[in-house]
Amino acid sequence: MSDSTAIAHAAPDDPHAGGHEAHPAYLRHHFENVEQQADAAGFAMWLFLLTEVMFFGGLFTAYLIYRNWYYPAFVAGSHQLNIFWGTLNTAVLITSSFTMAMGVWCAETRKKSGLVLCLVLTFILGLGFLGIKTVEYKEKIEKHHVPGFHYSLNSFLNPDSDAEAKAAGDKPLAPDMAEHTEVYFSLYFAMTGMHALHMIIGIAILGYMIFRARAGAYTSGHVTFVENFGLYWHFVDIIWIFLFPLLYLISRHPN
Amino acid sequence: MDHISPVIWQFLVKWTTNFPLFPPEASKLAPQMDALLFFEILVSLIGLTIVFLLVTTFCIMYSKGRHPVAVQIEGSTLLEATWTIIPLGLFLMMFVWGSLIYFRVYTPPANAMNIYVVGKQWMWKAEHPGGQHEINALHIPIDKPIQLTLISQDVFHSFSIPAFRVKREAIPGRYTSVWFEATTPGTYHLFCTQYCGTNHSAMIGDIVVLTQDGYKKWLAESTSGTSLAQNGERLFASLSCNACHNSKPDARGPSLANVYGAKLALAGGGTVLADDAYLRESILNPSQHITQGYAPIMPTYQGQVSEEGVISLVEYIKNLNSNYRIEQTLNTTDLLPEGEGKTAPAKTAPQGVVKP
Amino acid sequence: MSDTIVSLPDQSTARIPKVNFITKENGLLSWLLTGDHKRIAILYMISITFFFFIGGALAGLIRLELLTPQSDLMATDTYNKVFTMHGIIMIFFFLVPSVPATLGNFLIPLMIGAKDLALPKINLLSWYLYVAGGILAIYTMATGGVDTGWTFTTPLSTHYVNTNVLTTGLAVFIAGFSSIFTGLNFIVTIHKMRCPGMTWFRMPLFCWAHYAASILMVLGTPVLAITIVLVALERTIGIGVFDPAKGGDPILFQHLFWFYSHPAVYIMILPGMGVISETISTFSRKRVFGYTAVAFSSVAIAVFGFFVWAHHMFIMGISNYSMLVFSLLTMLVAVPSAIKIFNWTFTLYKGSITFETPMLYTFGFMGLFTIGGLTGVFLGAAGTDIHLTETYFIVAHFHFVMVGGMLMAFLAGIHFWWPKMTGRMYPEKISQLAAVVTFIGFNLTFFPQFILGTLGMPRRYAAYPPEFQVLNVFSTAGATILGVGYLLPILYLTWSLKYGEIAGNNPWQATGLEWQVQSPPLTENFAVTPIMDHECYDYEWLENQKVKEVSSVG
Amino acid sequence: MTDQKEMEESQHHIVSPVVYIIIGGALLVLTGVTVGASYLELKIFNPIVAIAIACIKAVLVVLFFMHVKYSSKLTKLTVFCGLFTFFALIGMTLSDYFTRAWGRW
Repeated sequence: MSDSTAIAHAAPDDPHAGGHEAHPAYLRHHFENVEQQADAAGFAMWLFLLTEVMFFGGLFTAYLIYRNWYYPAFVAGSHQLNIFWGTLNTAVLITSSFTMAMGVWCAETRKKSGLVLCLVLTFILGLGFLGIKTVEYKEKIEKHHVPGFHYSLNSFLNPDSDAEAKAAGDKPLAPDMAEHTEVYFSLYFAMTGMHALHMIIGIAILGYMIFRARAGAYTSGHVTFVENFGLYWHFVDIIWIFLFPLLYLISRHPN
Repeated sequence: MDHISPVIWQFLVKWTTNFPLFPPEASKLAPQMDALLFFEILVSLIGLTIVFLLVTTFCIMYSKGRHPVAVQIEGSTLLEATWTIIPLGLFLMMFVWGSLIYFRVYTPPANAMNIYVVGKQWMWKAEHPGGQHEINALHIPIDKPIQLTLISQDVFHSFSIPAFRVKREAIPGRYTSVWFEATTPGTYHLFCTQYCGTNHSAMIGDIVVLTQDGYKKWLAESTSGTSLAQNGERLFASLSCNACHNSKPDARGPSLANVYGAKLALAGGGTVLADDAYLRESILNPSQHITQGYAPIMPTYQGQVSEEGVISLVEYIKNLNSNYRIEQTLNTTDLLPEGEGKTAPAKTAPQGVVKP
Repeated sequence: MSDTIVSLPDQSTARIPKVNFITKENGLLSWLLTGDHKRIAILYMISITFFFFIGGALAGLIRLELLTPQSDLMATDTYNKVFTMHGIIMIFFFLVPSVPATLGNFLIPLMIGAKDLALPKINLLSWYLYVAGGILAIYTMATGGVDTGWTFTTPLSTHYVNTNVLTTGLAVFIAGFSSIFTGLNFIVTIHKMRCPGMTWFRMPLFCWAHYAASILMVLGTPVLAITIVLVALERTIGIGVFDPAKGGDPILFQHLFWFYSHPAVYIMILPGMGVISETISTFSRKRVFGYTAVAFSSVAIAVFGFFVWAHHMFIMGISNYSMLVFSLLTMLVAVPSAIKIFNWTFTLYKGSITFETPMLYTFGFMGLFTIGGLTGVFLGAAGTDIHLTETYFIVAHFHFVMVGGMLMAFLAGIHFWWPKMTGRMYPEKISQLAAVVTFIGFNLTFFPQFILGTLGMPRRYAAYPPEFQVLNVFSTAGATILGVGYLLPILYLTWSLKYGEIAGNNPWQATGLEWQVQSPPLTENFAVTPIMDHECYDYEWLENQKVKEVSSVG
Repeated sequence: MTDQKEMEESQHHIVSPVVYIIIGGALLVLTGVTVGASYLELKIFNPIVAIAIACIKAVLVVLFFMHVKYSSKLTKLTVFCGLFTFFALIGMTLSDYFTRAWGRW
């Protein structure tokens, strides 16, 4: 493929070969110019984000239906989540989004060390988010709140025996409603799990990008990759912005 | 040749003797449905003929031999409008007509006789109010509206009677209903049309339409001794429902007399019509259907009562016109032997009773 | 049929151009690592044909089993697996990628004057995903198959069957991503890569149709992906989202599944409609009647296509209100198809029509698609839907649309662009025979199924009441003829690769940009970036072009 | 420098870091606000406020971090298309669930 690229460019009758003095090395052969290439890549990224929106759309639909059906179960389930960790995690993710945006700016203004710094910060904050998520998951596993694995209704039938439920002032749920907390936790794990999966993919790409950024790959005018990754990272942030109130903040007020 | 000809012969015999092209119309609804069907076929034929005639005419008139140079035409707004508006109008007619029939099929009249049907892999089980059970068969009288209340015990099934032009999905966890009024005595096909696993194609049966007298005779012959409501009563007692729903002044549960068909005020606000679906839900997911003035203390019977059991309970509650029956039930509770399937004939035992 | 528009170069002197995308590089690796959209299209064509014949063989088994009322050829379990795999392979591994991934891939850049699709590597990735999904599907078939039906209905698929639901789901999931990437690539290419002068309304209708289908692919497929993920979670750890026993709602699965799977039928048929627009214009030497109407009807189908999914659920107990809304919208989505059919018909008016093979397939498409579309209205009207749904009427309806429509269009397209793809003509007489055989075989196979459905014969039945046998025998007999009709092209097209006549640049005297370059095209498509200075389907421009060429050469 | 100027013209607007800092700060503040609001008794307005704040945050991220405010019409249209289909899925599905309570007609 690379051979054919070279030949196509060398072709003397290539009309746009004369237009610019020289093509940047990153211009793929089938594009007319850098602008078209960047435009196309950015647009493709947006389309990909649309598919992601629809992917999470299915989960949000399920969430809304069951939240309406089993509201008390969702409230009780929500009270099992640690609001401190949740808020902290939101802050961590928003900050990482900010550092990512700064990273894009650094790439655009060709500040290599700034870009590397921003990417490293984003990387660390992303890992921090996952670390906190792990702590939260661990709590759930310890309390048998993972659907399908010895799921325990104890926190919902006897809220007084459960620290979180007691703190939130929960009253015991009716037995059938208590069973439906499993649906809440199914959605909790499906939604945060899918989100975490996107984070993991993002962090892996970030690692690769740090490596490349140190070599100066993104600070010579070709910022498309950084920009597009930024779009992805912000999108993942937006998903969490919605997951946080939907999962953590259901009726936190007393009674 | 000798060994082929019988096959062909057999085929010809079948062709001439057993080759229906249109299903029998055996319900009051069938002619109405067919009227729409014929209208749709007519429109399709006309549409198809128009396209066919136009294409053939153009192909003959403007073939390269006859018409060597094409005349370039941009299009015609008038024509575009014509073939947008006319099909749209026809389709909208079908939409209105179709919706009317849909409502007719799925809105049972008030005086309909209710038969419960439970679908499970891979059989249909019908429960008549009189306690008659049948498997993969349904006996019904002519000239009487019959309502089927359908539910599935496992996967999606679909109860289809082509001769009546009705079909309804039997869904796990929810009652659905359909009704019809048979007009011609005879035996018709019953199919499960929703794919439901290995023996999907064996989940078939017979709809036997009898005259009114014939139906009475059949009812008498196949009676099981206890009616559905009586089965429900037994279950009611063995599950100790009457410990709370006993209509005493200090009862923990509401009185169930005359509850069916009433508008109930819910604890969370709002009212609900106590129909079959509501009664079923209240047994299985009680906390969402608490009536005003009562606490959500009722345990769930999910997993403890089979769908047949729920049906007999619902039928029992439906027929509760006074508290007298409940009191009677209360009195007989102690007399019931454990595992009450023993007393009743095996055929009629409610299957769901596991733990009281 | 002596009249023809085919104008081939002098066979004694004509040669296939020495430098073209096929001869550019040699060796298997140069194909497997290519970024060239034309080579990827050829890879897709080979793999799709492979899956088509697997799906077709399974269809043959189904028809053989249904020859007799008893389930005697195979056990019901086997039959269930066979029709499930038939559905999955035909839908996800043949119909969805057929026209877009082969013809669309090959032609969209050529038609809009671009050198390649916008994202060649993603394009190659999408082929690899397709192959990975396909291999996984074959693997599941080899290791016991799956018997849920292609619709994966819960709770059957999650709790009640013991077959390879997970691997099949994964196969479909992967193939779904392949389709997302193809669609994404097309949208970006059509937006960003058009050559100078190629405005939206100078684009061939083929591109419009693919654009509309791509929107559906990009926005619909992810919903299927998440649905499959939820089914997998339900099956493995029992999360309860679709399980009525845990408070879930199996109808929700139906909503999410059909949110993709209804638009999916438009993903399948729209590209076929694009092919028909091209062939009918070329063989009647005329601009497509009502170009804008046809273009916008594609987009209208794409938009309305998202709002009709619940018509698959009329008898499952959706609310009455929803029934009204979805039934009404279904009626609306039928109109653009009618507009297209009439516009194609009137394209013939005052044309100069010839009857080469692609045109015969086109006529086949128009007849069969009209029947398929109109019977769809029977099912959109809620009343008759009750009687006809889940019977062989449905089977006949979607086979008329998918096989009668899409496959006819696919074959029309393959024959039409065969000279462009390979540089050689297919043999005309035998291919005309194949087109006629296909048409006859198709009608004999599927028309009796409309009657069977009206009689009430349910779909997915391994055994059926004996009075339905005669019609089933007809259907099976038709299927054998249809099988011949599909085998013939494979044989003569392969033959033509070596022995076909040299086609030259533009054997059909067609106007599209793809016909103005050499056949097979160069790797970079155009030696000089073309400038579109005329409307598409402008046959006068083509005449002038020819005159100019002659005068400049002379 | 000419190269950079050309890039600015041909490609896109470069958002100044000040904007990022303001937006990042606003997002953190809004996070605090939404947590606080969940502890107030607002009846049915609790979820509405929570979703409204989440929407504001998302819009800020989309407009500034993701540069949609400075992007072409096509990008804006793309975002709109995504939201439209997203709401079609949710709205049309939920319309079935909510109208089931209307019962038989």
